[in-house]
Amino acid sequence: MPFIPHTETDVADMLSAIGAPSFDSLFDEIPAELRCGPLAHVPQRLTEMEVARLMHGRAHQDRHGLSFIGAGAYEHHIPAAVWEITTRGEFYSAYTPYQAEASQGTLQLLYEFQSMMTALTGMDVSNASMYDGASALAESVLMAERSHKAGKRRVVVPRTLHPLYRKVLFALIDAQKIDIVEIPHDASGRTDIGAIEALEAGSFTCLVIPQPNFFGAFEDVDALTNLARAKGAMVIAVVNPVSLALLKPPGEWGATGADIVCGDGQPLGAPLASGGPYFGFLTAKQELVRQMPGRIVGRTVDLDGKPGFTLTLQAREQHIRRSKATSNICTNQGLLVTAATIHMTLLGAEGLARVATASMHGTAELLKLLSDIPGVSRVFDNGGFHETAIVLPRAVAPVLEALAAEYGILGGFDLSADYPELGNALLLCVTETKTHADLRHYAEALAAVLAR
Amino acid sequence: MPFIPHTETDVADMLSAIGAPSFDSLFDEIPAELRCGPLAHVPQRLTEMEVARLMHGRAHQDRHGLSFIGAGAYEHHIPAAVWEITTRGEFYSAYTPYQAEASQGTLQLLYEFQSMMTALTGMDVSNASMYDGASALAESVLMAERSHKAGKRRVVVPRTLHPLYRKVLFALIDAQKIDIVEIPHDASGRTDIGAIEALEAGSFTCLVIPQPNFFGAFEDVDALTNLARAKGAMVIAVVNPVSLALLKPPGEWGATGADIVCGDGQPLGAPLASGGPYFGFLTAKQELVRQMPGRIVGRTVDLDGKPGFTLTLQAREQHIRRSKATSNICTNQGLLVTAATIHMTLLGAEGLARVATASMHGTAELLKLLSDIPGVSRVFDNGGFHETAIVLPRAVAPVLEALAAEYGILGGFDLSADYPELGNALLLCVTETKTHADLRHYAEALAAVLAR
Amino acid sequence: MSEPLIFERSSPGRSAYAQRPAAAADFSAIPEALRRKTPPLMPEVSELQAVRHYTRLSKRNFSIDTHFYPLGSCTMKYNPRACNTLAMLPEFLARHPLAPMSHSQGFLACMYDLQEILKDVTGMAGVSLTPMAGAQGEFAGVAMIRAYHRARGDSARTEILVPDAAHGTNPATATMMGYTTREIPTNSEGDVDIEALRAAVGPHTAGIMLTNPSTLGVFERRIKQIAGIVHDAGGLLYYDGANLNAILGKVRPGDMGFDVIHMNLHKTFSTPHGGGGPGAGAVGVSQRMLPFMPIPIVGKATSPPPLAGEGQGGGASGEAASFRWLDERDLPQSIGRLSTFMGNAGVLIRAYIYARMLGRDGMQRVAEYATLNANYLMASLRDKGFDLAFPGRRASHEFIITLKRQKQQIELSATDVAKRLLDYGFHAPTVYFPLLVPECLLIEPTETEDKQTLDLFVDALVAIWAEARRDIKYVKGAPYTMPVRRLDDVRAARQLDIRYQPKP
Amino acid sequence: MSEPLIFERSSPGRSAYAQRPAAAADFSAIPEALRRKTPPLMPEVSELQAVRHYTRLSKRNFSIDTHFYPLGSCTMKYNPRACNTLAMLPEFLARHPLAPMSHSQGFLACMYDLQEILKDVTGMAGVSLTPMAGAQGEFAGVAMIRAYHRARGDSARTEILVPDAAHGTNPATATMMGYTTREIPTNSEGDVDIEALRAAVGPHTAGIMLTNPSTLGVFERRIKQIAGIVHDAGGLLYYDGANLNAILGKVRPGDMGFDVIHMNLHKTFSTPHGGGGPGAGAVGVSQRMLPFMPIPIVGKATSPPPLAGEGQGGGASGEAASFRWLDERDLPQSIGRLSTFMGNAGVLIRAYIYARMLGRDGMQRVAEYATLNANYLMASLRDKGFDLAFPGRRASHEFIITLKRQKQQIELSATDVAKRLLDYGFHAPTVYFPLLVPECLLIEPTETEDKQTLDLFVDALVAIWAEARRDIKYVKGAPYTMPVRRLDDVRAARQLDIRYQPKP
Ligand SMILES: Cc1ncc(COP(=O)(O)O)c(C=O)c1O
Ligand SMILES: Cc1ncc(COP(=O)(O)O)c(C=O)c1O
Repeated sequence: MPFIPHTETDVADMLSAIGAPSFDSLFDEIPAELRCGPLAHVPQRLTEMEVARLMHGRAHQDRHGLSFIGAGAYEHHIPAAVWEITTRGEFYSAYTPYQAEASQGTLQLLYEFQSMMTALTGMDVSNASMYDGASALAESVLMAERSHKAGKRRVVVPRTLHPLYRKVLFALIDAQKIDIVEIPHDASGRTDIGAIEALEAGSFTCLVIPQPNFFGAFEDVDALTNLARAKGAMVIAVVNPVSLALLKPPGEWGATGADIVCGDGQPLGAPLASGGPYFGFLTAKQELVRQMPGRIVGRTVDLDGKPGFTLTLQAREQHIRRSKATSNICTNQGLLVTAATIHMTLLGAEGLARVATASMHGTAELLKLLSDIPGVSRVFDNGGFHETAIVLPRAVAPVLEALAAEYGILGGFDLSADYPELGNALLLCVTETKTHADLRHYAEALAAVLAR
Repeated sequence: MPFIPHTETDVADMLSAIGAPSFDSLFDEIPAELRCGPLAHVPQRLTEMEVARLMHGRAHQDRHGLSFIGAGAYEHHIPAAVWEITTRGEFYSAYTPYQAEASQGTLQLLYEFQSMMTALTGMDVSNASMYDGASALAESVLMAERSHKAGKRRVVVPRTLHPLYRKVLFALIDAQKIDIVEIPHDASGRTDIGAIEALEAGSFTCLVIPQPNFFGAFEDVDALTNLARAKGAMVIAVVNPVSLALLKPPGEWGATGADIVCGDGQPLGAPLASGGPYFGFLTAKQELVRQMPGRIVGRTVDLDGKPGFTLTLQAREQHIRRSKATSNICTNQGLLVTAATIHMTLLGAEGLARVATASMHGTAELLKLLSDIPGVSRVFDNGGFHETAIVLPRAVAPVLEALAAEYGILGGFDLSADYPELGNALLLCVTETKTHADLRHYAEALAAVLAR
Repeated sequence: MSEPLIFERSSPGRSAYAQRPAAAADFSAIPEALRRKTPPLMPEVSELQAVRHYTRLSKRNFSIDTHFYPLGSCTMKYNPRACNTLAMLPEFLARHPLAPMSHSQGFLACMYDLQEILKDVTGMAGVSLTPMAGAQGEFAGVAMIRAYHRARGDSARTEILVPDAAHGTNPATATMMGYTTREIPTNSEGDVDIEALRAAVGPHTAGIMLTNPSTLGVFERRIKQIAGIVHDAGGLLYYDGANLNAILGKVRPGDMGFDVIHMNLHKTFSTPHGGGGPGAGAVGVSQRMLPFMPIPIVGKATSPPPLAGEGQGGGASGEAASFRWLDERDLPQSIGRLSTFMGNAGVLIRAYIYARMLGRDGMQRVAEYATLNANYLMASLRDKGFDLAFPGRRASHEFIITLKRQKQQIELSATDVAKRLLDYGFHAPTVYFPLLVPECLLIEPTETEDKQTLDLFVDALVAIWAEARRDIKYVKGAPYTMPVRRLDDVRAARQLDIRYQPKP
Repeated sequence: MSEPLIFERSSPGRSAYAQRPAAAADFSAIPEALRRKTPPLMPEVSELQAVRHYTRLSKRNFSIDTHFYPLGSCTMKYNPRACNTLAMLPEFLARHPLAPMSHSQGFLACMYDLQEILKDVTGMAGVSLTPMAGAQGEFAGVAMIRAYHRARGDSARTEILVPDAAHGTNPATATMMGYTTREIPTNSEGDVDIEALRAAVGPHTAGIMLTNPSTLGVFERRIKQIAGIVHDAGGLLYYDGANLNAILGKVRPGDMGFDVIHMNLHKTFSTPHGGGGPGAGAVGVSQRMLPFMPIPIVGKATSPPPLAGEGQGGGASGEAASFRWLDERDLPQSIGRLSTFMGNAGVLIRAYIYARMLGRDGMQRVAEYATLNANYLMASLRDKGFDLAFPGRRASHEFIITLKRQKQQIELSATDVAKRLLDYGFHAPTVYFPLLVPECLLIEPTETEDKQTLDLFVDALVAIWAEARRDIKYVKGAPYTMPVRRLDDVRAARQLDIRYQPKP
């Protein structure tokens, strides 16, 4: 009886206290015809030892590769302390801090998190997390629509935004009667500003600006922000939090700054781990605080006047406001925020700036090495953050297969399905985890594969 | 400056408070000619990310094998909870509980450990750990010599005791003018009782009895204990703690029970980990408590009469008794005891008995499978615990090499150097971690290797 | 002792040096106009300071690993440590979500197995693991309901029914899917008011969202009748699986007639709540809803996997892969993608490990012992004079006591009891939910707590009631032994202080 | 709240079922006469009960990760978490100590590197990593001294000299090696009394055991002179490396003239103290002592490794191994083997990782900042009116204050201050050691603590002194905020209760 503490005596005593003759009688309110038989497709139990062996085997099957894939999930060094502390029972197995007095650890940490995220993004307020970057974007769009009462419900989204973010956005706002206008990219891999200028003022509620964008390129965020303002639209920034250590924060974009900032917190301490759990972050200007989805922690005082922390502005949330809530989100990604807060504390602003720098330099170096290979060229001519696109002399997929099978290299993300206009394009990513030798190894392998 | 929290301002302020012009001046009492230059052979520092990559690579170099090696270190399932809790900072980074009031966690745990070890061994008192099994044996012998004032200082040690334990014993008591008499094994792989009977009464201080012995065989502990008593000698039991779930505890051996019990605690929650850290345990009869080496925890009360725990009988120890202490041991293996206490709690007596049973059955099964291979036979005809010896038709070493290189099997411990009289003998071990398929895999591999 | 903010431990120029790359930051690579001018206000501390601060903060929390946590509707049961240890194996942590299939077979095998297990447990025809929490599972479910009606060209259905006892996420989700919500009252026995339901359904009914057993802690006995009424009206039935723990292996939502369900794997499948999340809200569907499932889903690679493309990568090695991702090419009618990659993979691995350790019989035992504990605790409290909200009913895995009487007589509120319980070393039950029961405590002990703990909990409640009769002011001053006394929530909302700002 | 013994949470027949093999225990395989008749009294609890109990117990501890721990002579500095995480990689944990060389090259490479680093750091010609703690390192060292004299046929040397300030392990070790101990007094400046030393040495002198800087917190300035005196008498110099943290990269024992040394890697190399252990007491030796080193040692495999034999296995694959174990075949004069396998391997891996993260310059910084912190704290306390034991001296990484005056004036003892400090959130310094300084506090802040923490510690000591002047009884009643008040040690020793026995 794994995880059941009852002895036979306990069971007998308890049934008799209840006045129930048997376990079965406890289910006597369930109509007999509904009761199910044994679960034929659930295997018999394994002991922890057996399941450990199974999982070690499965883990081993996921072969390791030297990875240059980015595309929304980034391999960074995570200090050992981050997860050793995050998985302490008191963080790991705690519930949502509704009973504030018994949850000051989590609450203070969340307050510190909110402080760091507002600082990083240059905004006034932060919530305590969304599910992930893509869903945070969808919630940001809904938030913008809520706070922008007048006019047509329309959001302008550049094609330089991650294609999977666009798909998630479509799925999550689908029922809300919001138009989505996609803006093409220009030859430099940036949003085609002209296409936005062509839109009528007042004809859209908000503009989404990814920085860096999906190609790793830097958007002209000041111009875009000012343009959106001029058209009467709000600005939603989608940012990589590590890049913000070097980049102007969205709060300072253009004349006014962005209104809402969101993104995926994965680069702040979440392992790649097949895509999750990560967390979405969402910060905004002060005046939007009551439109924010998700939990918010505030500092207050106790009966003795001593400072303490508690969930606040709960009247926005589903458990109070129900069908009029700012979102249906309830369980969020708390544990990942715990990790991120410790991660940011250990790295600090300078540490994050160094990570960003090393990643950028590595990407530039790899780009140079690869574009020296005959037939390989860069797709765009400008520099960017820690991703960049190259074009190969032949179809990408078989090249990636050969790199993986023969060299143990996961060469990047094949752009050809999402951006057929770019040809045999491949998106690659270098973070601070890669050495010069790794980059040379990739270049040599690619040269060899292409040479035959 | 890894792990240094000082800012430049701090340093300036602190030096000025001290009244020292520079770091260098802090070392002005060290004669200048003694000061060393840069440490030329210490490499430049690595960041945690770099060292992590290095260590992952090194770990990977230690290739994994399906192991049937025992010989003093046993592969058992360790519940995940054991090390997740043991490595919590409060256990991991705490000091020896000299300040009892700030160390009740460690102290209560040690009291629980002592309780479990006395129960398992059937003795009255336990200390809070020795370094490992072999050194615990040496300390047991010294303890017996101390408490057995009269007569010749001589210890009788069977050759069925682990050869490495014998070596450690020699090294550790070498300066004590204690004779060591080795007793051969008989054809059944047990201590030759006749050889002990032949010793004169009063001619030795103590007899060491390993149970199970190095070959996995069961010694006739009752007869040996009674014989030692009859000869006026004390009895030191060297036991495998897991086996005690099934075996008569040393406290019940013969008419009187053993006097001192020791062994290696590794099978209780310590990973193989290249041989350490493990821990030695040591329990004894009540009257020997003041002769025990090592720390002991006692229950007492505080100023309010509330129960609490503290180190006790410290007057035996080196920090009080100095050159007259019962041992020089200071730092022990506390963290491993933490793990063992949690491990024993999770397994319980029934769990340990099941582990012991599964290991014994597996060993018997493997022995049967292997001795069906032409040319392979068992060395001894009796059953035993979870180790047993087989004899191969040719030299052991090259067979082991072939098994490891071609089948990833670590086939056991080559007995030929320590026990040349047994021929091409190989000691193998099966624990509960091995499946029937594993055993068949070994049998098939060995058959194939021997067939060519 | 209070713990300062990490910012208050910060000193300019300090760092956890081992953690940052050796080369200094270089802003010059960033175009001047895009460069950050002032560093963000983040702590500058040593590694020890960080470790000590967050370790100390953790000690200011209650948690399953340290306290009994009888939070109704939340299923705070033991989170096996093996699930964490094994989910954190280096290879699992290292796998990129877009890694090729050749490098993903171990992970995919786990996900495939989990889908199969959940199908069997719920009696549904298909399962998608991608939703990232219960509420997103609800979103997916209602989106599928909408997609189903749309696919049939039925655009008249604009309303979702929910019982008044429903969790807030139910109506909130309906709104996100563009539906209006209509509440169905509960009768005095805790069941759905069937007449009210009959009156409410019609051609405008898209579906109903039900929890069974409900958040009132009772099993809806006429579920088949309800299903008939809704189905006859052309609506669909949505099952909120938050309470699945109560019926695991006993009765299956699919057999009750539900069309779509979500499961809170962080409840029933015991993945940790993590101080607020992450969760996982896998959805299950009946046969007719299969085409609408959210992607990606793990399928068997009967055909060779598609070549590396968008979405979850493609096979990169020549070797035959057994599993592959199904995406929009396989399910063109899918409601789409709910997360960038495939949801909370690490949570799903934990749930999978837990499911394998429970096994077939263990699933049933979960329901049995959870129900035993709830009914025992309910009987014990009733015997001590506490009022049950539904005294005539069996408890499911949870039950409600109401302090309406105590509130009237001696001003003792549910909050007072909740706060004072903390001093007794127990986390409070869920209070003031469901909304329809005044001064309620929704109590869910779960199957992993032992009888002794339940008995001590009863003793504590009895003691608090006695204290309150003696000195209600004392109880209203609770807690006394936590890091802080009772906090001023009103001030928190009025004088909003939600980030650190250094004193000027 | 107190935490019951785990035995008090036990119920017959309960178990953490996931942890035990499915097949029942079978006693029948054991010969009747050898069978256990009654099961040992061990707890029977669920997995949650065990996890909760030990998690709660852990919270009743001070530790580096939660508190400042200025324990003189113990070097309680930050234990980097990476050392733990990386030492616990599955492959390292799985390696059997007798695995063949083909399966051991990663581990051996680490050990080889560590030997080389420690040689350089100490200025010694050879290092053996096998001793399992400082005291075993001392044992190995004195055994080598004995072996050296023996090898020269010099059997007259029966005495080991130790300063009166020496740690208890020094004389205890000398005894274990069959030597008698003679104490050398300390002069008023904290240095060895050279005249007394001169008087003590002779042909009976096997050697002297010294700590430098000494446990009095000062550097022995005339160490070369001392070395000369002892060497001239034919004795050897043993260095107790417990205080190596103070001089890392600044001055090397080898250069001071020592013949044998031990290092406490759990101090200077920051492996965790684990509530009492494990440690690692690597030994270093000068050229002439090389043949006597304890085995095993890692060597380069210039020749192919010996075939699988006794001891640490042998090469099992055809592939060229770079490293191999050196054993008695390589060092026939070795003092032998001190542990079953090779000592506390996992501790050594942690020390290695730490050493690599420090690097060449980091080593020096350790000494510099440890010394800075100690001298700053010493100056601060002196300025607040505390009495230094050696006011004229530089502190090394630690220093002593004496409460002799406070004891005489207001009965304030070192114990009182130690206990009251706990209420202020600080672990006590080492008290009553070294024995020669009355009412002493030996204070070692280590390099990993920040200035703010040191300042708060000074404030606490000042506050306690003030409290004591106001109300000495109050201070003598401390601590007040720990899980227990001051414990009755006398009763503990008199009414010995050292294991749980159920009430009959
Ligand atoms: C009945 C019920 N439904 C839905 C939810 C929402 O699930 P989640 O918090 O995982 O989004 C909960 C969570 O508490 C619940 O109790
Ligand atoms: C000066 C000194 N020497 C020796 C030792 C003994 O070392 P260990 O405890 O590692 O055996 C210590 C330990 O505290 C010490 O401080």
